[in-house]
Formats: sequence, C-alpha cells, structure tokens
Amino acid sequence: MLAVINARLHPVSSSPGRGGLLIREGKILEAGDIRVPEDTPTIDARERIVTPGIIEAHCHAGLSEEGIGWEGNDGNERSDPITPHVRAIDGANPEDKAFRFFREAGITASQLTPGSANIIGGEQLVAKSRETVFIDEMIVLRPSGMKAALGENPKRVYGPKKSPATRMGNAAVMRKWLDRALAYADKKDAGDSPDFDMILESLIPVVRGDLPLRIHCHRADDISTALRLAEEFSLRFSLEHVTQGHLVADTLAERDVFCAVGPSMVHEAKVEMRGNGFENAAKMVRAGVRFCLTNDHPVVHGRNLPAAAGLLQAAGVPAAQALKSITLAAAEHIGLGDRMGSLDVGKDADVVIWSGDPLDARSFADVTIIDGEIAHCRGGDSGC
Amino acid sequence: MHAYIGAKIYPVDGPPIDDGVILVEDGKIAGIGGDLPIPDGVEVVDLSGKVIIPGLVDAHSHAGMWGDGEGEASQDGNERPGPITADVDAIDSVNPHHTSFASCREGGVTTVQIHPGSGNAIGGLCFAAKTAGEVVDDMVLKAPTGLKGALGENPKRGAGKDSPKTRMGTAALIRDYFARAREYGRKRDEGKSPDPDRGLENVLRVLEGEIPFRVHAHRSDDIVTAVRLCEELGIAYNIEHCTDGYLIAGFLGERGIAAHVGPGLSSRGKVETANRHEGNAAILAAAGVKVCLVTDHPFLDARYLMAYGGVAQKYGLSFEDTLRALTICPAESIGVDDRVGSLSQGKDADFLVLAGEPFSFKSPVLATFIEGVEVYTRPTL
Amino acid sequence: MLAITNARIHTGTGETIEEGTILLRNGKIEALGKDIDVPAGAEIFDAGGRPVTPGLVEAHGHVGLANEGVGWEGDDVNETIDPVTPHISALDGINARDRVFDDFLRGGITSVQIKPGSANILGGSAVAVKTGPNNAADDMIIKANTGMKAALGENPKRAHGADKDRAPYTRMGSAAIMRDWLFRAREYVEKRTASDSKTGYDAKLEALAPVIRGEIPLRIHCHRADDMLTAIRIAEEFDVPYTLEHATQGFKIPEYLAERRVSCAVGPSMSREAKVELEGVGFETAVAFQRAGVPFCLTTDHPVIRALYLHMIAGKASAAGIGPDAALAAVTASAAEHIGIADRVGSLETGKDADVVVWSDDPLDGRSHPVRVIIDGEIVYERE
Amino acid sequence: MLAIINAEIVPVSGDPISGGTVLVEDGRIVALGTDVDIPDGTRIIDAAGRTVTPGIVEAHAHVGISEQGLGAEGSDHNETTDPVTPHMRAIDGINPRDDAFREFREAGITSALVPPGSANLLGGSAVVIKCAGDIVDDMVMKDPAGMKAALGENPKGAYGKRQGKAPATRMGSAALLREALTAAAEYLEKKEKVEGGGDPPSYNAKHEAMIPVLRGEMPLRIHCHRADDIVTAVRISEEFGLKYTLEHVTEGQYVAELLAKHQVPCAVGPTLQHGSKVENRERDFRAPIALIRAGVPMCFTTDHPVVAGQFLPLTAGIAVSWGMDYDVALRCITLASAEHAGVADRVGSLEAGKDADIVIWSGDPLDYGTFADVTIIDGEIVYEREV
Repeated sequence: MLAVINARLHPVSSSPGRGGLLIREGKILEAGDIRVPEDTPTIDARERIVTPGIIEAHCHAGLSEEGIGWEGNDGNERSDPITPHVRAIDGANPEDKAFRFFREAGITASQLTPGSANIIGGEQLVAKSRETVFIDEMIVLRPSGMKAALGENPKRVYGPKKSPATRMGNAAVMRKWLDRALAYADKKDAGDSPDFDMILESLIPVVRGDLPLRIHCHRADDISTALRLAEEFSLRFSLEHVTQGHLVADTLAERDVFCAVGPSMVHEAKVEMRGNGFENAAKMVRAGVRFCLTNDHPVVHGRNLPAAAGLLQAAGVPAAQALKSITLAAAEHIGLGDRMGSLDVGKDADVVIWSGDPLDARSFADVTIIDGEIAHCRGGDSGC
Repeated sequence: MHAYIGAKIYPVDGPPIDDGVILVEDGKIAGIGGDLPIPDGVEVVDLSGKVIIPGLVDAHSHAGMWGDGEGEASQDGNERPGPITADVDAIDSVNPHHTSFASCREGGVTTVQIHPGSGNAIGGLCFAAKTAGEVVDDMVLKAPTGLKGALGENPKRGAGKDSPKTRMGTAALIRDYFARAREYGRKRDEGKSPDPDRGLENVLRVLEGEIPFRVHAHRSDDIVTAVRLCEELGIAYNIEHCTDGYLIAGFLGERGIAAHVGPGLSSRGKVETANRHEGNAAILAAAGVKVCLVTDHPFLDARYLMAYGGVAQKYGLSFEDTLRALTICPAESIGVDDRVGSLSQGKDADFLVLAGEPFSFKSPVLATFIEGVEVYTRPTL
Repeated sequence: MLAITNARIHTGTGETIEEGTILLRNGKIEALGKDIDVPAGAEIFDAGGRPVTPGLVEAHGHVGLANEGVGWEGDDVNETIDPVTPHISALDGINARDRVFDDFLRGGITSVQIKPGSANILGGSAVAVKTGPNNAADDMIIKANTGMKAALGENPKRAHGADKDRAPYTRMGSAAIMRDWLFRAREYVEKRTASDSKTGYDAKLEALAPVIRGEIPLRIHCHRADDMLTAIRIAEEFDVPYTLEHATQGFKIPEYLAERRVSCAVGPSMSREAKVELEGVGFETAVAFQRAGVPFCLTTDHPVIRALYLHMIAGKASAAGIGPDAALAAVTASAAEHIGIADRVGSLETGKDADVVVWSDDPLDGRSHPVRVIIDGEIVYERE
Repeated sequence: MLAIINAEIVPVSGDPISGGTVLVEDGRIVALGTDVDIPDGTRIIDAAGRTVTPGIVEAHAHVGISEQGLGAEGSDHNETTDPVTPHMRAIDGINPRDDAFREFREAGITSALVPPGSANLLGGSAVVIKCAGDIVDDMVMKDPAGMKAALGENPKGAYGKRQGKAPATRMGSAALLREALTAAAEYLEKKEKVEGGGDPPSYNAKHEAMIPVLRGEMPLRIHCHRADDIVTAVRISEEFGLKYTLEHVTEGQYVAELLAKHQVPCAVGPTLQHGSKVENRERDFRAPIALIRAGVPMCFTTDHPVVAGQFLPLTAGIAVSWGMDYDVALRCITLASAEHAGVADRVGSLEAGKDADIVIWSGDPLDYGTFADVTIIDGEIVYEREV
C-alpha cells in the first residue's frame, strides 16, 4: 500500500481537483477523496501537481543506447529491408541509461521499437521504465506492433544498388511481402503445410489484422501511401511521426487514424521533414486527428517529452489536451488505454509528482511511481 | 454555377466559338456555345478579348517524383536495382506538394500521365492524375494507365547486377519476363496458386489487354524493336519520345501508332538523341501517327509546354494539330478522353484562359481551371 | 525612432527595470530607464508590461552552413578533405536565405557566431553575424573574424582516422597535428616578418597567423574533461588566446578553469549522450561553472538542439540552480563576451545596437515566445 | 557587296528604321538607313515585310566543346582532374564541326562566348568566336575573353562528393579560389621585381594564366546560382580588386541592389532549364526582371547545351510575357550580350563600321514561330532557309 495525499490531481480522464491516491498491489485503489488506512506509507504532495506517468509512444530506448558507439546501437537490422522476425525484446538493454533518465523525468512507460531503415523492421514492445536487468520484468505488452517504414530512410539505406531505391520501391517491397504472407497464411488455414518461413510466419498477425503495423512516415505523400497500403490489405495500423500530417489532416481525422506525431522539437533534419514543428502538430489537433506526441527518443531525448507537450500548448493547444497527448492518448496509441495513461481506479499506479507545472520545461519530476513503487525521488528519500 | 463569357473558345472537338459562353457547375461543363442563355443567379465572369482552350494533357510526365531543385532525397523516379521493376507503381512515388505541380498549373497542364523513369527495361505502372490536390489518390483520373517499358541507352546503363549490357539483352529480358507472366497466368487459370508476384500480374494486365505497354525509344532501331516486340506479344502499345520517328514515319503511320513526342526544347545530350529534329511532330502527324506533345517533366519544365507547341507549329504542325497534340490526342492515348482533352458538355471543367491566340509569348496562360476551380492565376512580377 | 514603453526590462546584465521605456534611434539604443520622455513623432510600441530582453546571442552554431531540409547540396559544414583547413572561412559558406534564420528570429536570437564544423583539427575562421534581415551575409556581419575553429576528441578521429584511414587516429594524433601546425605558423609569422624573407605565401599558415599574433582566439571544440585539458595545455604552450566550445564535462574541473578564467560556451545541454564523449551531458556543468566563477554562456549547437529553444535551455539552467539572472546573461551578455562582440550586443545599454526582444511571457518559460524581435532598430519579426 | 532592302530594321543601338537598307562591304556594315545609295553590282536581298536585326550573341555557351549527340567522346568542357586549371583554354577543345553550330546559325546566333565548364573553381580561359567556320582559329573574335570560375554545387560535387578531394564545401571552394589568386599575385609580384634585380620565380603555367586576370586585363567569369554564392563571388572579386562578371545568377533578385551598386555584368540563365540541382530551384523570370529594374547590366544566356542555344530568342520572348520591355529583352540577346562578352565594338548592333552579322527574320524575332530566314556572318550568307 502507498498513499499520496494533499495533491492537485490531474487525472487526465477527468477535470483536475484536489485529493489523493491510494495504491495497492501496483494499481490505483482509490482516487480523489481517499481514506488512508493506518500505517500506510504516505507521500505528502504538499499541493504539488500529480499526473499519470508520462508515456513515450515511439522510442528506441535500450536499442540505441546512450553514450555508446556502434557497440550499443541495435536499432536497425540493416541486413535486409524485410525483417519482421527480429524482435525489440532481443535487442533492448534494460541497463541503458535512458531508462534512468526516463524515471527522473516522469516517463513511466515507452514503446520500444526497431528503427526505420527497413520497410518492415521487426516486432515492438511496451516497457515500464523500471530499474532491472531483466527486460522481461519491464514488459507490459509484447508484441505491441510491427514496425514499418516509408519515405527516405529505407531507400537511403538500400538504394541505389538494392531495392528499395525509390518511394515506389518502398511500396512495392511492402506489397510483395504482404502478398506472400497472405498466401502463406491462407495455405496454413487451408490445412496445407507450406515450408516453414520465419519471415512470413512473423507477418501472419499483421496480415490477419491482429497486430498493428506501425508505419513510419513524414511527408504527406508518404502518409497517403501508408493509408493506401493499409486499406488495400485491411491492416490494423498506426502512423508514426506524421510530420506533414497537417496537409492531410481532414483525411486522418475522418478515418480516425492513430497518429504518433513527432519529434517536433527537432530541426528540419531531412528533406522529408520540411516544415517540422509544433504549429503543424497543433493544426492536426484542431482538425480532430487522433493524436499523441512522441520525441522519437533518442532523436530528441525522451526526457524532454513534457517540454514538448509544453511547446504544443504554446502552439495553441489547451494544456489539458497537451498533457493528454503524452499520457492517455499515448496509452491508447500503443493499445494500453485500459491500463495506463490516467489516474483512474483500477489502472496501473504509474504516478508523477511535479515540482511545478509539468508542461513548464523548468519543472522537475520530484517523485516517479511505477506500478505502485517509488522509482525516482529527487533529492533522495528525504524528498518523498 | 459560373458562366465564363466573352472569350474566343477553342473547344477542340468542334469549331472555334467567337464570343462564347462556358457554363460550369460542380466542376463539370454544364453548357458551351456561342449563344447560350445564362440562367439566373449565375456568377458571370467576363473574359472579353481572352482566349479559352482546354487544359493541356501531358501524356508523359514525372511530376511529383523528381527534379525541380529537390535534391537527392526526392529522387523517386527510377527504382534503380532493376532491370525489371514491373511491380512498382508510380502513384507511390508522387508528392502532390512537389513544386512540379505548381509548374504544371502555371504552364496550363491540368492532366498528366505520370510514368516511372526509363532506367529499367520494365519500369512499373503509369497513372493519370489532375495537377492540383493534397492527396495523390484524390487527384487520380485513372490508374493504372499503362506499364512503362524502355529500350536504348538507359536500361543498359542500369546499376543492377542483372542489368542488360546491350540492346539485344534488353529485348531478351522483356521477352523472357512476358513469357514468365504468361506462364504465371496459365497456372493461375488452372487453379494452381503460384506464389503471388505483382510484377508478373502487372505484365498479365498488358497481355490481357487491360493496359498498354508504353515503350521509351529514341533511336529508330529502338522504335522498330519496340514495334517488333509488341506485335510479337500481341499487346497494345505506344512509343514514348519517338525522337527518330520522322525517319521511319511511314512505318509508324501505317500502324496508326501513338507517339508521345518530347521532351521539347531540349538539346541532344545523348547519342540516341543525336538525330533530334524539331520537325519530328509535323512529319509524324502527316504520316498518320497520333502525335502527342509531351514534356517528360522535369526535362522540359511544364511551364513551357505551350512554347513547345509553338515550336512544333513553327516546324510544320498545323495549328489544329498542335492544339490537338496537347489536348485530345494525349487524352485518348491515356484513355481519359471521356473526361478531359476537349471542352464539351459533361466533361470536366478543365480550361485555360490565355491573353490571346495560343502559341505566342504574347498570350501567356492567365488562369488555369481544374474542375471549375481556378488553381493558377498569373502574378505580376 | 521607435519607443518601447511599459516594459519589464531585463538588461541582460542582471538589472530589471519595471514599467520602463527604451528609445531606439538610428539602429542604436538611445536611452532606457523608468522615466524617459518619448520624443514627439516617435513610433510607440506599448509592451503592456511584458518582458523585454536584449536580443539573444547564440555563441556557437553552423547556421546557414547546414541548410535545413536539403541534402549534400546544401551541406557546407565540414571540409573533411583534410584535417587541417584553417584557410577556409565560415563566411564563404553561409546561405543567408536559409530558412534556419527564421528559426533564430522566432527564438529571439539576433546575433550568432557561425563556425565551420568540428571534423577538422583546425577547421577555419568563424564570423559573428546578425540573424536578419538580409539576403547577403556580408551585410549581416558584426565582426568578420571572431576566431579559429579547432576540435579535439571524437570527431576528428572519426572523420579522418575511422572514415578515411588517415591521421588523426587517436587523441594523441589530434594533439600532435594541432601542435605541428601552430609551430609551423609561429615560424611562418617570424620569417614573413623578417625583411629579407624568402618564405612564400601559404594559405593555411597565413590564416593561422592572427592566432599566433594573439589577435583572434582558438575556439576549441571539446567535450570530455581530458580533451578540455589538452586544449588548455596546447593553447598555453603556444601562448595563444582560446575559448572552449561545448565543455560538456566541465563539471569535473570547474576550479581548474576558474583559475584561468577560460571562457566556455556550454551545450547543447538538452542533448542526449549521442557519443561516448557526451557522457554526463546536462546542466550540471553550467551549475558548477556558476559556483566556481568560470565565465560561460549557453549554446544550442543548432541543429543539435533547435535554436528556437535557446531561451528554454536558459530556463532549464535557471531551474537547475544558476538562477534567472545568470541564466538570461548566459544567452545574452556572457555569450556576447564569449564571442568578443560585447561592445555592440548582448545587453540593453545606451549606445549599444538596438537589438531587442519583447516576449509574450517570462522568456525562461519554454512556452513563451517573442512577440517582437528588433535588430538594429528594425522590427524583423512579429507574432501575436 | 550586299544590300538588304525594304527591311524593318531594328539596329538595337538606335531607333527602328522602316523600309530601310543595310549595305555591307568587306564583311562590315558600311551604311544603313532609308537613304542609302546602292552601288551597281551589289547583290540585293529584298526583305520586304521582314525584320532585320543584328546577329544574336550568346554570352555563355559550351558550343563545340560539349558536343551534341555524342557521349564522353564529345565532352571536353570540364578538366575534372584538378579543381584549379586556369591554364586550360576553351579554344583547344572546340570542334567547329559540332552540329550545334549549324543550329546556332539556323537560329540567327552569329557569335558566342565559349567558356570551359563549371566543375572547376578556375576552369580556364574563354574565347569569343563567330558561329561559322572550319578552323576555330579563323573564327576567333577575342581570346582570351575571360577566366572561367565556379562556385556552388558543381565544384563540391565534382571533387568533394565524387572524388573525395577538396573542395567539399562552399567554404572550401572559396578558400581554394583565394589561395590560387594569392599565390598567382605573389608570383606576379616576383616577376615584376625581376627588373629591379630580383630572382625570377620558376615558371608556373597556372599562375601565368592568371596574370591577365590579376592585371584587370580580362574578367573572372564566375558561375553562381544561389544568392549566397553570388555574394561570395562579389566578396572575393572585390577583395582582389578584379574585373569580373557573374554567370547564371539564378537568385539575382535577392541581391539586385548589391549587384547594381558594383555594376556587375550578369549573364542570366539558363532560365528554361529544369530544376536539375538544388541551387537552381528558383530559376524563373524574377531574377532578370529584378536585375533590369535595379539597373544591373545583364544579358540572357541558354548555357547551351543545358538549354539548346537555338531557344535564346524564345527565352527573351517569354521574359517579355513576364513584363520585360520588348526593346530591353532584344538588347539582352544582342548588344548586352556583346558587352558582356567584351566584343560590343564589333557586334551586337547594326551600325556602320561594325561586323556585318545580320539576321533577316520571318516575323517577330522573339516569337515562338519565327524563323531566321537569312543569317549573315561577316557579310557572308551562312544560312538561308528554304521556303
């Protein structure tokens, strides 16, 4: 049991109010007006703001490690543009310092994803930022999606000597393998036993619509191509980055496409990122696009995700919605809206006590609680 | 509803109309004529002294896929590894926000057939689109409209390890791939499900007559090889560029082939274009070839397609044929003449307002309309 | 003449004037203070009590050399042909029309020192320019040659040793090359000064001569503490003026630096540990420097962190412990001193350039933004 | 002797003359006007209803040196072994049998400045030639006619990107250019000191080639597209006190005032080119119109074969459609081009005493459908259209 009292609660799913949280076995037992049983360890929030843990919906923590060269870089299996059979779980290092920085910044969960060098890059997972040496102890959901990519990255990595070398090639390579996976799945369903093929086997949940394909796309035309492909194959899918989504915002809103937008803090690093910035993200929000914010850690450090939400606010999005874009909306994006992202009874006790307004870059996460346990306390135990 | 009155109209599928009227409703031409009653409540636009022609149709363009100062990151025209990339589709490479579409609108080009590049012996699917929009899928007029093929220098310059080294090799590759497609189709028809292969399926669409093979060929021997191959395979086709066509005009004319002649205003940068001649279009047209003037954008900037028409006319193409070569002929060649290429009731309201008679520097495009919407207005510098 | 009235003026040197007025005439600050008479005919901008600061100064950047959203055609940062290229000049690579300058104006930055990249041991001369408004770099110059870029640590050995299989391969190698050229330059200067000299013109040595003569500093890129010490060792050996750029691990040796009054441009502190040598990157160094009395300023190292967020970085440094006055100085007056242009910019004082920013709110809050940016008395950016 | 009579004469340097006569003798124009006596035995061309102008001058064309319809065999404009090759001479690479010369004559282009390409920072000396002849030396009007230089993408693409050699950046290009200029200046200084008893420097072909540039005897002709490259070109030229011209000037509209201040001659184009590079992204007619308005001396160029030279008049026509005065546009392909090339004393306008380079047009010379009916170079009919 753990209690947080005297808090200014921002539950995200409902309006802010004063109150506390009662936590048992890693879950929120009571929220708001709570009754604290005797001898319950209690943190006095002293009127500080308390929010759900921040969620980074798209990142490469553990795969592209902090402060290490190629030895710690396991994000892109560049041997072939189609690698659905590789899994983030086999590359993510729980000891990557990024997770510590996450805890210190109030980021309690993240979706770990292979990079975007490949058309189909591999299986993703969602991890809590817990301190452990066993990745399995961090995992909330696996697989949480299958990484895919369009646009510049695959064609830069493989072209011009090898396909894909163009955007047409990107789509063609994707179609080719989805076609094959469908044929393979059909054969299996028909009782034929095709020769075992690990690549096709890994794609079955994708072509059957069980596992979302999470498609990296920046430019508006790449977004259109992603939608075209997803529709053709009736995929479950989400879009990742969506830098120029404002140009096709109505379509995205109409089709209720899940979009993880970002990293909006970064400069126009590539041609396909022209116009990158929070103004575009804000336009998407205003158009009603289903939206969460990502820093694409390490492209922008995940610990700056609350600051990014602040910049979204500065671009004209109401603060509550900006906060939602890094909590509940992010949880929904990764398929865990029922477990995380808000301070509701029954949800995981991922909680942050802030030194100030969480959207002000000058604020600190004073206390970070993951699954009911104190994972970070600024200024040592005395701070709790 | 809008009524555009007062201009001289070249409908292309009928005689010119002095002081004509075009009625536009819901993006379509609701009426056109010299003495047309204007219904009440219509917004009237007076274009006295101006000239209206249909929006230009460019049968060979790479708009949205490369060039125009975009640099290497936006080179999406040739799926290099080749030599056969029949499985790719040009639509997946087209960026509607690319400046090339603005160039098209400025030049009066309202419909383009976008091809993959000519780096590969079989390059991929072509499609037809309007030149204004945010999402390429919404701009599509027809897809696919053909399968791109290439002969001559480009495919043998290919970077792929299997790329052909000679013209003989290119022809052999195409023959072989079409044979495999036939085999694939036979298996499929027999109910044996072959491993899915989009490339072979796209070629089957050509073999089954759904779409034509559109073959890039400059030199006369390449053109003849294209004819030989396609006749042998029994498929519909046309010739792209057709630079040496005038040297074998009779051979092409007796077959009634469509030739997409261009890019205009270019120099002779390659050996296979050494015989380039400005009179090519006129000679081909006289021989009965269906001539379309094309930009091959970006190689001729679409802004200057009208100037190219002027040069073709200068070298003997009649005024009417020049106008047709930029409108209805390419519309027919692409298979979209039910909607564009001329101005008649029921067709899309794609038209240009010119300052005067076409094909002079004195009559630039003042405004471009696509489906009734003014998508370009000439600025003052 | 332009008068900004009703402003909360932060002069950049630690002073704050409430309800103050600033008079700008002929591109200079004519007067500022609480009781300033606004002459008849002056254009008046009522700041409505909002904060007004000097135009921010970015001490270190590659602006205009690395064009936004363009490939190799617009990449003019590193002349990696040779590890020693002192004869090149940043001025010759600046694309004054690059959109990046918009980013600077949007971030309230009015002056920037532009340097060649850090791939080379001796990289070329730097230049200080205004960030707008112009089409020609030459019209933007504040000071033509502000120093000689140099670099130690990972970058030169990666760009040459690892990528090109030539010296330097190691940190020892880098130091040796730097020494060798400084030695040759010293000899060159002596010989060319001698009246009977037969020594022929040498572009590289000629470019190093002002360093040897003490006219411009070496500006040495270094992250790790040992690289910083190497930089100091060499500079003292040749008795040339110098500054340190980045100084990421300065928190390990603040007293050593304080003793020598070494000016350091610290940053990009919001970055991740993208390289081994960035271990410990954060705000600890700024705090340590503040305590020990090391002269320092803060930099974004755009595009590593977008220049747009320089004021957010100052805010974070403030929260980390240096306090608001020092934080603002670190992106204004101290930065101008670091570059050597403090006689003209970096603070609001009579006679200085009329480079002024009116902010929507506290500039140290990352969410605030400039509503007016004024350079040389001209409004170059407006936003409401 | 040759007389063109009944013509609508547009001399460019003066007012048009209706129904006039141009009289030619020994390759020169001896008289023009409405009142010209035609000696007996003169060959007469009746140009009734047709326009007569000076021969068109192409101020920047790689004709003969980057040949048409040939591969590498006919490509002789870029000596890409070294970014500094001032000792190359365009005249040594020109093939008078390049078919493009025929096209030029058919399009009324009678003279051209031929520079080396733009892969090198210092590419070699340019030459001005007439567009008819079998032996290039007999075609020469001026040699050398400027030293070709280049900034921007081309040198760093040719060396940094493709060969791993300097320059790799714009900064590197500027540094190498400065180094070459400074080294040559020091060489020249030593040479000049010889008379005072100094040791002569050992012979250096590159430095020798740069001497006329340093002495201001011929201009540096600097390839630059983007505004910052234009500014760098001006910066370096002013630094060394050089005579210089700018070539291409695609983004000239952004720095028109600077160019006007220094009165830098600009050859603008190829405006009809496609966007082959990032640096020519903004090619259109804004630059020429802005330069003319600002009072910058300018002319048009096709940069043949980048755009085929025959479309130079058409380029001027399109400029008129964008608002350039007709007379100015025509001047920009005749007299202004001749001034840019440094041969205005001989060609570019119809004046008594000038070379008899004359074109009789079927209609308005700037319109798309107009032919050069007759092209005359040095008084000889070098092309006559069959009608």
